[in-house]
Amino acid sequence: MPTLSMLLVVSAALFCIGLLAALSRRHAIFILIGIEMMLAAANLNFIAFWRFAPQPAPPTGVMVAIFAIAIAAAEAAVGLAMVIAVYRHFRTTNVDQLDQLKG
Amino acid sequence: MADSFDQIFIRAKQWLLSPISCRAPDWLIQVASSLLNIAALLGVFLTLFALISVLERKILGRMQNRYGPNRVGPFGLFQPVADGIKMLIKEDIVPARADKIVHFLAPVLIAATAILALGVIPYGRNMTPFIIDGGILFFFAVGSTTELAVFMAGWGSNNKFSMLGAMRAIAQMISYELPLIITVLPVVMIVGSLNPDKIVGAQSTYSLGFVPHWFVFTPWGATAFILFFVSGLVESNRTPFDVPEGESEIVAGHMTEYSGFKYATFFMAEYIGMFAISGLGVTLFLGGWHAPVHFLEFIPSYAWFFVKLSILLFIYIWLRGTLPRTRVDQIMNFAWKFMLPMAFTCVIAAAVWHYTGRGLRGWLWSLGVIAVVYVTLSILLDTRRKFAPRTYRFAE
Amino acid sequence: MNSWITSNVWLIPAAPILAALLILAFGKAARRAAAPFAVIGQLTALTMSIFAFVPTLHSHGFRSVQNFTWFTFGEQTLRIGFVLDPLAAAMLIMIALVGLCIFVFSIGYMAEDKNFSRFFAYLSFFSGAMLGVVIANSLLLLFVFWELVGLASYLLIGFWIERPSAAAAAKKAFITTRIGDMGFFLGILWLYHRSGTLLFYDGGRGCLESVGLLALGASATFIALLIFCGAAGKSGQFPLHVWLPDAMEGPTPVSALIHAATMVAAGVFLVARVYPIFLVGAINGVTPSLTVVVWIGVATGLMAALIAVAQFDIKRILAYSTVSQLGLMMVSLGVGGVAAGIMHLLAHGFFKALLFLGAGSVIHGCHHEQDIRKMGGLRRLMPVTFSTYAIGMMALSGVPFFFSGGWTKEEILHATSQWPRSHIPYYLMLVGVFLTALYMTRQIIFVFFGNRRAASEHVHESPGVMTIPLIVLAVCAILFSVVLTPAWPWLENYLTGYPARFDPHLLIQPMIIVSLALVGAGVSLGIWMYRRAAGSDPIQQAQPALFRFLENKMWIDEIYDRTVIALAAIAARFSDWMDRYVWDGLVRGVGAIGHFLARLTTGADERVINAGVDEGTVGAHGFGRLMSRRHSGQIQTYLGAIALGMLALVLLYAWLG
Amino acid sequence: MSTVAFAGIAILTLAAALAAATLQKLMHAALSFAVMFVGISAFFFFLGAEFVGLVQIFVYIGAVAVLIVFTILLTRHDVGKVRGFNWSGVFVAVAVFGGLVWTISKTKSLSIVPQQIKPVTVQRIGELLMTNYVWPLQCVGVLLTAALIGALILVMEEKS
Repeated sequence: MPTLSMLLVVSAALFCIGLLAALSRRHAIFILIGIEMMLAAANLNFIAFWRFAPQPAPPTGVMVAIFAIAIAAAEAAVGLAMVIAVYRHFRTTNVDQLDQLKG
Repeated sequence: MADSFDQIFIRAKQWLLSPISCRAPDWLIQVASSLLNIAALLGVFLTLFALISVLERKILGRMQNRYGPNRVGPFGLFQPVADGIKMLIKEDIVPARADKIVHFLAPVLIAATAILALGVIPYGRNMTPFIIDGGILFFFAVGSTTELAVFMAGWGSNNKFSMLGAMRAIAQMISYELPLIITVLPVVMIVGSLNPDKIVGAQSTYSLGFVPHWFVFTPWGATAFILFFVSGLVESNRTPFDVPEGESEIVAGHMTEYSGFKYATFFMAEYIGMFAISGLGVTLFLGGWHAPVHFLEFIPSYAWFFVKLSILLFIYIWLRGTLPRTRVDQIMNFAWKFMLPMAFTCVIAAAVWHYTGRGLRGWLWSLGVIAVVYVTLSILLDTRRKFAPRTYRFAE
Repeated sequence: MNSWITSNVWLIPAAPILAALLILAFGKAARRAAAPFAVIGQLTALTMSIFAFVPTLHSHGFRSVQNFTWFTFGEQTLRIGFVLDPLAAAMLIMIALVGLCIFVFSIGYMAEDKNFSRFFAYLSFFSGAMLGVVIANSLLLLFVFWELVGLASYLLIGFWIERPSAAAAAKKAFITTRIGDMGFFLGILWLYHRSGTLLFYDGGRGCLESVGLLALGASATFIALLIFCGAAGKSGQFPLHVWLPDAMEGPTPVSALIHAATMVAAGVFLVARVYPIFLVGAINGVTPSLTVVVWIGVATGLMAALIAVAQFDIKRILAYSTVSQLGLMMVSLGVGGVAAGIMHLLAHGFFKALLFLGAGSVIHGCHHEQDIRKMGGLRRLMPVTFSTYAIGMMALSGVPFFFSGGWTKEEILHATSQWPRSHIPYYLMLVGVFLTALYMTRQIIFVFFGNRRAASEHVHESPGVMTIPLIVLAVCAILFSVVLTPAWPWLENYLTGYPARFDPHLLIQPMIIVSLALVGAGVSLGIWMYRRAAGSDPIQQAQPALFRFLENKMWIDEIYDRTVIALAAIAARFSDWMDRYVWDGLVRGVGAIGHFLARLTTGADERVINAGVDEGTVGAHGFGRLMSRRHSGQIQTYLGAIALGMLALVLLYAWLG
Repeated sequence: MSTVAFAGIAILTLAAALAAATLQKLMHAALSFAVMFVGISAFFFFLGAEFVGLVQIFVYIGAVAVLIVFTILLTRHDVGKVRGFNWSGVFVAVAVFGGLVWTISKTKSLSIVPQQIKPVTVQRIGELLMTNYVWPLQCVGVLLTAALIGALILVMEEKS
């Protein structure tokens, strides 16, 4: 059985790949994909910490993961709806061109 | 004696595993056992697929006052072999501008998920291939992947008909997935488990020795079963809900650009999906592998399962022979305006049934709940008002 | 069901109030739905009242009390509650039933009014508030509903707000009853001060139970009189009766509701409810407070009966008759005949509603003409209205045996004759009975008999939605007499809590001869005097001065104008003067000082503080410009910055720990 | 054995994630994204949280992935264009990864081996959801409803 730190490294890697997708890709959907990945990495951490807890602990990690999935689903729905709305309005999904909030 | 017949397949599996069972490590035995299960599943259901494909044509033929296939082999029973050979040796055409990988992966994924879903259904006493605590959830989790596969097929083909068909398919699948899952909820609620074995176990007793405690014999169960069956028709794209591949409108929907063995895979996946959804229906509502009356228990349990499955499959075919195709907007309206409220009503009716003591009183109460909602919905959805009686004008 | 309603009796007033809120919530859109809502609400209340009535029959002296804590204020807890006893149950049914009839009648009567839905909302609200008064088990809660009744009556009397007279009448009703309520409120405060509780019944600790009453001591007389002030205001007793006839400005169903079922009943009901307080220290059933009640009742009854003889407005006659009957009830309560008074209240509720609705039907038929001199001969044109009206008239006049009013009046006279202190009220009441028969005969002859006059052209019978409530109420007025007969005094025993016995010997009593003779005399005199009266009054011709005195309501309004209101005007003018010249001057002086100080601080502000702030804002502006350049609007830049910040935090923690 | 399985799952997941982050074709990226979630739910199965794994597949592949491909379809005209790649993001990501790994390696107590625990049954989760977590559950319900309505309103065609 692998140790906790191995799992944490995997989830850190997953997180950073998500970060990479969110930071580097120009398409708005990629940003959403990246965010979902980061959320998944966080979920993995929750489950891992729960599994490696010293005592037969209550399944708090599992519960948090379930709620996180539900919230991530809501976030995905709203996020994708926003992508569609933005696309309708600006005729683009390239986030470089979406800088209306420029100071 | 009856018991040995009942458990004959279990014994056979144990016998097959016995050479390695004392020496090999645990995980190897598990892998071997799983492989045996998979082999058995594939063997049984691919045979059943072959059988049903020819039987469907024969039954449809009878319904349309003609003979079905009757040339290849005795009674045309070798027809599927001939079809299979034809499909295998046909040229596999991939459109030039298709997304090759996606185009290739779609049939693989759709067949794989369809077969995966079969894995959690209890086919007989101790005959559940994969025992998962959340088996029902697994079934639907795997089933929901089908939508992605259909989309891949539609997108990968790079064809307008394919795309439209895929969109139609996904739209109706998503719409009917809700009633499908919600009609399962009352059963899960009453049994208190997502485990298919426990659900079958909860239907094992009999009243007065001959009325089985199947959930289909309660008002909520009967309603949920009908809704489940209709949703299952949609999920497996069967008539009267086969708009995604309605050949008179959009050629063959998302399968337009597939030929040869890939097409056969789609075809197979559709049938396997039908088996899976019917098997789940049998498990959830029709008492699984239990006999309908107590004194018939001596007949092996898997036989009962397959008898019930066959009856459901026959109804599928029967419906195909009877009903015309529904219009797309009608399908969607029906899902959101009727199926979904009725499905929720089933959940409430099941709760009412539970809290009024699961007896005759509960039976009547839940019947009342369902009747009230049904009548209300019928009044609300009455479309007759919108149309005037047809008037004819003749040349004067 | 029965036990359920006794513990949830608050639902009864809740139903009409909910209906009112629904109607108001739907607003003008609900014009068609308003009447059904109101009727259904009232019907629900009636059904629940009947359900609540049933358990009170089972045991004599039944009383079910639900108390709960409203709020805690420091160490004081304020508790309110609901009570269901025979008194409340009987009142509930009467109010709900009469209210229902009036609601149905209103559908026809108000059909063309543009504020139809508002009217029904008010009606429902009124009915609900009155039902609340009946079931309140706390003087405070009763007072709350009491004021809601007042508010509802204000809204309804002034319903035709575009008429100045209606607005004035509403204002008058509100202010006049408020004068009484002031006394009532003082009484409540005093009572709370003495007994420490406002609950009527609280398992022996309520203010109407032995412990609470003992705590009142000598002040009970004053408390009772103060509470009676409120009752007098609502029930239109002598000094405060002036609003009641003016309240006729409201639509006729409102008059019916005010005069029969709700508002005026509240005062009599209040006295009956807190009767134990009146009885504190009673010797032989007589206390100073009750004596006051008797004399005020006598004065009211006789005065109103006299005035009624000389009125020409069909509704005004009925209004004064109501005042007179209320006086009668008060007398009954005062001399100890509580059950008789309440029975008369209930019976009066039915036949007075009947009379008012009948009058409404006549007014409706005569195209909103209210002067009886212009009517006549309606007998044949409006047969249903006429026959039901005649039943109501006979019940009110006290024709015995078959009409509810006769028996209850009999009871009251009987009780009054037994009063140990004086016999004068009894004789005066007899005069009142005679006058009642007289003026009712006068009215019915003017309206329904004789030749057709100006307003009787184009008269038509009212639609079914109006006549059916009339018939229902008429049937009630007759049937109700069954439970009132002395031979089988079921209702009386129900109210007082003893089992009823059937005793046919009591059917004929010597007293009845007297009143029978009086009623007969009144009716015959009326027929003789008015048989040829074609649009003019024979008394007016014979005794013009007396008639003018009575027609102008004994100039009580004018007296009030000259005295109370004039005094108030002088006080107002004085206050105005004080305001202008005394207080204003002071305020101006203070203002001037403030002004001076303000100038001082302005200087300091502008020269000292602003300079610093200006520099600060310039700096902030520059810094903001600098920072805003960093805002590229690119979400990915922000995300990167967040990630780097997070990294820095993680590294910091790792380095520290 | 379990280490081998772990390594296999990790490689599958990270490869799919990397593919999802870097593939040029959006549709392929979305499909890799779905594969990555299969990997993650395999992780969950591996760690004894079967239910979460199933929910993960159910929600992400059945719903979120389908939503993403739908969105791709609806913004199709913008898909084909070639986009630049923001290399500064790579540096940030690598820096974060380095920092995290350094932190993990520095923490000593993490190199533990898990104890045997009983698997969390669906029934236990259900009971917890209905007892200890009933308020979060209600809140999530409200949130999902709000998200549904919000998403609908966002994508509704504006009527001219």
